[in-house]
Amino acid sequence: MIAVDVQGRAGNFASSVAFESAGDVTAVFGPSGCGKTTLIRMICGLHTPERGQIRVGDTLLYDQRAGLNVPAHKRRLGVVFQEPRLFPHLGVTANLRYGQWAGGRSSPLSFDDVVDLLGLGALLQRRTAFLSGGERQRVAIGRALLAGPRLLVMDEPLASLDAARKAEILPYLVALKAEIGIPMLYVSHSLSEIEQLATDMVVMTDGRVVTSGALDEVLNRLDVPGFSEGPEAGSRVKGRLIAHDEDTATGRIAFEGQQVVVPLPRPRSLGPVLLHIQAKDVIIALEPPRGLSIRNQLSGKIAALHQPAGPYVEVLVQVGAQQVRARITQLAARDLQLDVGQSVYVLIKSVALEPALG
Amino acid sequence: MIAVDVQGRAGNFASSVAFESAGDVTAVFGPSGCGKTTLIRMICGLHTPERGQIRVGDTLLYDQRAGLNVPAHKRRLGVVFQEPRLFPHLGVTANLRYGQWAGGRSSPLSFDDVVDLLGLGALLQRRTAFLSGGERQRVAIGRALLAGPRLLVMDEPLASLDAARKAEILPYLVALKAEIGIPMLYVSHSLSEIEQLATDMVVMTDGRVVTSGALDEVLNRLDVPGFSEGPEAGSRVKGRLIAHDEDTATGRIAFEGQQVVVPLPRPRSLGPVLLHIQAKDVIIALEPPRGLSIRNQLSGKIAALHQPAGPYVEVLVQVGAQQVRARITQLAARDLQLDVGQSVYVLIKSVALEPALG
Amino acid sequence: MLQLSPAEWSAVVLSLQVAGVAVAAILPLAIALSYCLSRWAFPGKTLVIVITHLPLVLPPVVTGYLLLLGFGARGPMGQWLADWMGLTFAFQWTGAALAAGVMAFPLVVRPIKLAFDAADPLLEEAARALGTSPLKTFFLVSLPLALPGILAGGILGFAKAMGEFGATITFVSNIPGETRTLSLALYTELQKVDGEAAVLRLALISVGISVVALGSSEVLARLVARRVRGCA
Amino acid sequence: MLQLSPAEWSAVVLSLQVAGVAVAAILPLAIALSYCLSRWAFPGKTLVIVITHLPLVLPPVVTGYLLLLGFGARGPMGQWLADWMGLTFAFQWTGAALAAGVMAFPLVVRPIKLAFDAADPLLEEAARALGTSPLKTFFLVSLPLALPGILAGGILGFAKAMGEFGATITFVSNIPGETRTLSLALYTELQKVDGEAAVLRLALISVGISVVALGSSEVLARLVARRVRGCA
Amino acid sequence: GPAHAGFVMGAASLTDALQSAGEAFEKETGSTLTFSFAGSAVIARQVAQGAPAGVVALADAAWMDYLVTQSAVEEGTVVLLASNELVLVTPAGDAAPLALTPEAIAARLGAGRFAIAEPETIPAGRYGKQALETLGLWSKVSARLAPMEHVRVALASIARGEVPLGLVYATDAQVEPRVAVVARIPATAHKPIEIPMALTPQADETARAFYAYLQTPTGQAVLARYGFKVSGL
Ligand SMILES: Nc1ncnc2c1ncn2[C@@H]1O[C@H](COP(=O)(O)OP(=O)(O)OP(=O)(O)O)[C@@H](O)[C@H]1O
Ligand SMILES: Nc1ncnc2c1ncn2[C@@H]1O[C@H](COP(=O)(O)OP(=O)(O)OP(=O)(O)O)[C@@H](O)[C@H]1O
Ligand SMILES: [Mg+2]
Ligand SMILES: [Mg+2]
Repeated sequence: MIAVDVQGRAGNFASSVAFESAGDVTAVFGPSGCGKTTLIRMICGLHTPERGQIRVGDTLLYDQRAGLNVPAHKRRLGVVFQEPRLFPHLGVTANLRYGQWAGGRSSPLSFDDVVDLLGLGALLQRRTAFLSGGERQRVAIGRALLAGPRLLVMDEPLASLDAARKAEILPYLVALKAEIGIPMLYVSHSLSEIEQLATDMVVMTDGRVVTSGALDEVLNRLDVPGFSEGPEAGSRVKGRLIAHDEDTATGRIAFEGQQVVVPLPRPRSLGPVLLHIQAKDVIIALEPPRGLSIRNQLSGKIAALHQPAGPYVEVLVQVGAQQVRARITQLAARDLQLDVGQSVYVLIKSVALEPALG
Repeated sequence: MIAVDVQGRAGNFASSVAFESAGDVTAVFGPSGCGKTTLIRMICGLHTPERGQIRVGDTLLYDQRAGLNVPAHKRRLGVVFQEPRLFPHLGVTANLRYGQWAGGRSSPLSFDDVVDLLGLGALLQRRTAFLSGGERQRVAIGRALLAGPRLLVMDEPLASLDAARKAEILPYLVALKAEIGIPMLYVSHSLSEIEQLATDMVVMTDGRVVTSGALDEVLNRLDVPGFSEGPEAGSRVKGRLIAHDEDTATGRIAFEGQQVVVPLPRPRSLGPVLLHIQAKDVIIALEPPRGLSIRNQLSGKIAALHQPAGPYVEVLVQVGAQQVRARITQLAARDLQLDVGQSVYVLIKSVALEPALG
Repeated sequence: MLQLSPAEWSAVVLSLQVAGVAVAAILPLAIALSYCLSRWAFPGKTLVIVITHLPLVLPPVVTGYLLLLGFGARGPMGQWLADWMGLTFAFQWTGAALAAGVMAFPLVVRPIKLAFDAADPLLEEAARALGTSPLKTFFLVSLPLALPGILAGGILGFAKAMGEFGATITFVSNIPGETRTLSLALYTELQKVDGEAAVLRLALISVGISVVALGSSEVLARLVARRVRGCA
Repeated sequence: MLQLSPAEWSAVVLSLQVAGVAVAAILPLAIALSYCLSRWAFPGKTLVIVITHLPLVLPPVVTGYLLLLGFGARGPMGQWLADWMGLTFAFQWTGAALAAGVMAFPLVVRPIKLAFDAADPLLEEAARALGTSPLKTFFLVSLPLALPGILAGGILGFAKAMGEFGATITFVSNIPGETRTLSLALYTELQKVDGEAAVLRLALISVGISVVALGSSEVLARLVARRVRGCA
Repeated sequence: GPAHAGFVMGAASLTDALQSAGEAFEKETGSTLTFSFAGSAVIARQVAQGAPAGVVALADAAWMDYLVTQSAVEEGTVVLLASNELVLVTPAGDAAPLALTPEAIAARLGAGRFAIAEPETIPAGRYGKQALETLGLWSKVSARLAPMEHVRVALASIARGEVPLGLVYATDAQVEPRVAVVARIPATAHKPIEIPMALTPQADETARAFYAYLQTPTGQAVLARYGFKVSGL
């Protein structure tokens, strides 16, 4: 549980942020300069707010009224800063283990696991100075993981990684939340990262929270200015993996009484899964199509239509108890004569579902 | 024209890079630690290779045989480093104009234009220390632009920007190459950035060039290990914008004698355009579908099929003189019984085409 | 000609001892003070800086005289220290070390303060966020990062302590084997009819010691720089 | 009691002049040398460092004596400078400035070198890539980044120059109005049986000057630090 | 401070003479002495502050008076150890005797300076100033003074021709072969240049013995050898 309600300023920049989240991974999303890092610094105890309260789990970390301000080193958080901030006088190994030998922390994760996961094996004997940008950030992530934090705070940790590394690290972060139960506060301006990782989401602009709540709800809000129209907008739905075909490397997911097929390159235990569906990958059909490479079609009813300025119409389709968001052009909406309450088919390419498998 | 053929080492890391590119924008793509930055440093004259030649345009910048090594400051390049490297003792304005007042360069771009484009207006009077990560990088880009370079060298310049800023800056970089004719060398590990911007592409791994050439060709190679299977793989095709409907904010593009509709939020002059089509956004149909929200269908013939390990089949469809790449699941390929030479329809959501408009 | 008489030998040994003890004694103090000066603003900061620098501004003889008045056998500090800690300075090598330490102090503080100024506070922040208390952070992060400056200050202080003359002779006089350091021995020989050869010899020894000290400090500095900045 | 006699006034003015000129003269030299020492490795580097530090290691009297031998009217350097540049040092305030400069030099070099060490070479790279030649890069980037160190070195040097005594009195003697700086005046009074009041007065003036100098340098340093590091 | 047996504190100008006498004394008695040399003012202040000296010998009677008023020395033990003379010296190559007239002085000085110990504070300078005033020469040199702190430096300046003329103790002139004595200042022109010696209350046996030894003809002979004027020889 994270509960933040603070006002503060950094130089001329005033921020007033309030949100509450009981989720495993709370994402903070917002444009450059909106105050994400400033918020992180307040939560970590590196910047003192002017007013308010910060609570993580059962522990009150800051309460201006009560005069409480737990010092940074006692907050037991693991922080990955926007810049790697590795200690230049220590080697890679000493940096990784810093929280243990210096901070007196102990970690439920083993050193070797973290090293393997982040592909740090070849770097262990190196000095930090000649690491490449991505290598540094991986070491910084490992360092925070090994500090055994009660909350892992990450300020755009993957921004400097390439797609392959990102794709490699992200699932582990996902697994982390499920298996080890370290809650995370995850700052990012990549919606796709957030959709794969987060359970809850806080959207910020200009030092304020525009909207916050459970990720699914926030994603399906069609009218949050500066957020709902983003190119990465989409929805996330819950399903169950019920079959896995190793031959074709695909899985079959039960979703609201219907089924979708998704690529599944690596075996995975059957059970609940999350699917992330980008609005621009969703096709609306009035009748079931034939002779298409699209594998997945779900029947539903249009729950909402929203047309902001511009070429698009945002369509929210109710599929059982959940909602799937589609973004189509005005032209298409007009041709199909879509209306709220209408029955439609939602088509999704299997391929588009792959990275979203949580 | 950039022609590089160098061998060099940085610490224990050996690199041997050779490529040639006459394109306006040459992208360098490769995983973290593959030696992209090392290459950039050699081109900029900040790291001396052991052997080889570097040529930009008509100018030989380095030739080990001839004993030629033009010093960094005389190479007249504009560099955006991976870290912003702003001068902390100068304000934002002085940083932006640095190439002019300090480097004695003059720029065909006006200061105000660059400021507007990069959204720097509110920052001009600021010191650099309190800029946010994204703000810094934007200033660094502006600084390189205003240095009036013969080649703009950018080392992952957008990695730390949010999607909105990226989407805002990228088209300008695209315009830049068309209108001002400054060639660019663009390092990135984002394929989508590269596809929107580049004309040529160099793919690196482990200090070597794996493949290089015209962007379209490189993109359509189905079997470059570690590259062709990436989640962002796709193709880029050339078309002509022939109509613009302001009402629906869409444009009509003629493509190999057929037409596609794309979103067009901002007016744009009619004429040649580039379309970037991600393989995962392409649907293969055996017959023209009906009652779908998909606006665009192109008829073509299957030119190639490639099935790497994993759930996917990569399909290259010949549409007129150009090729469009599709990624579908094995299951779909089997159901549709696809084969080389077969006639198929290629369906692409208009929405998926938007950011690709070059 | 570099054959040293026993008296000269003892001057060399004494100088090394005095300078070594002086630097060892002031270094922790200088580090603590520099850190405070670098990181915090507090009332009276300028006053502290002025007092630190006084030995530099005043003629050494005056500093020596003030030491004699304060730390001599009759001086208030001297009596207090003798009574409570058994420490006596007057006319002893400990006094020579005190004088050398006081004179070297400002030279040691400046570079160390500068090094703390240059050490990135963001790294200290990172250390605190990873669980190290401010004190531990100081020892594990700030101090190692400031090592080049500490080395520079130390060597500057050592050199100054080796060459210190005015304050030493005024405070603890010029007693062979006790307070007659290399500098004072040089001065003494300068008074003699046939002292020229000895002057030259002692000067060469001074130079030799400084060559060794500075040379090894350079080597050390390069090692430390490689550690701290991660490059040559 | 702070009523100064005209002679004391002239000592104060002379001291400021000597220390100011000395620092102004050695600062460019020290900056150039520090930069070379910080950025390049060259044979004989340690030798250069040793020579720079000699005035610190040797008793000031010896340094003054060597100056006299080299820069006196009959000294080789002295004659050369007199013939070619019309510069004479012997028994003149210029000589006092030379002595103060030589003695202050090592104190000025160290902090500046440290500042250059700490200035990020990546920024110099960026400057070169943007078209500034190495020389221009030095003036536009390296130098401003090293400003805190230059200031620290300058103030340390100024303080030392104010306090310089042994080398000055040896090299240019103790001529009222010409070479009798505050330090020498203080020393002179200390030699008198009844000089205590004057010693106190002059010492207070020294302290006063250093308060002003160090105080304003602190203010300046804070400004510079804000410029260079962009914070605090 | 620690007690040094036979601890002697002396003016720097006595370095040679006292050390030679000390060696002779040590050979004769088998006891050891410890010497500390510095400027008279420094020595006097240190003794006043409790320096563990047994014997104090200064080049300045005023500072000995100061010690007496401070009760830092045993009053009855202040004796005249020796006295000194003043001479005018020039570089050795220019050794023609000099008449003590303003014209001659001015001629020899030319545009150069006149080396003399600091005339306000250092005894040699004080006595020199007094003598030159008596002789009517002060006005000729006062504007051209090069007051010196260290005799060695003054001598070196003269020897190398940095200054053409200087006034030093007769004892100092012996030190430097490259200078020549061109005139002796009559002893009547200034107050006697006294080198007083005294015992401190804490003087031990050895110190007292050395104090006595220095006043014997043997001791006085050593001082004479270094150019001091001694009585009784
Ligand atoms: N100490 C400070 N003094 C002045 N302004 C500050 C300070 N700290 C932050 N700011 C300003 O506050 C705003 C928010 O900064 P912050 O670093 O929190 O943004 P961010 O959301 O993390 O941006 P990014 O995604 O680019 O990292 C920025 O405009 C920044 O310039
Ligand atoms: N001076 C050096 N000494 C030792 N190793 C070095 C040096 N410079 C670079 N390397 C190593 O060379 C490899 C390539 O580094 P480079 O910075 O060129 O990678 P990159 O492709 O730019 O990676 P990224 O995408 O993470 O920025 C890395 O493994 C790096 O650690
Ligand atoms: Mg930030
Ligand atoms: Mg790189």
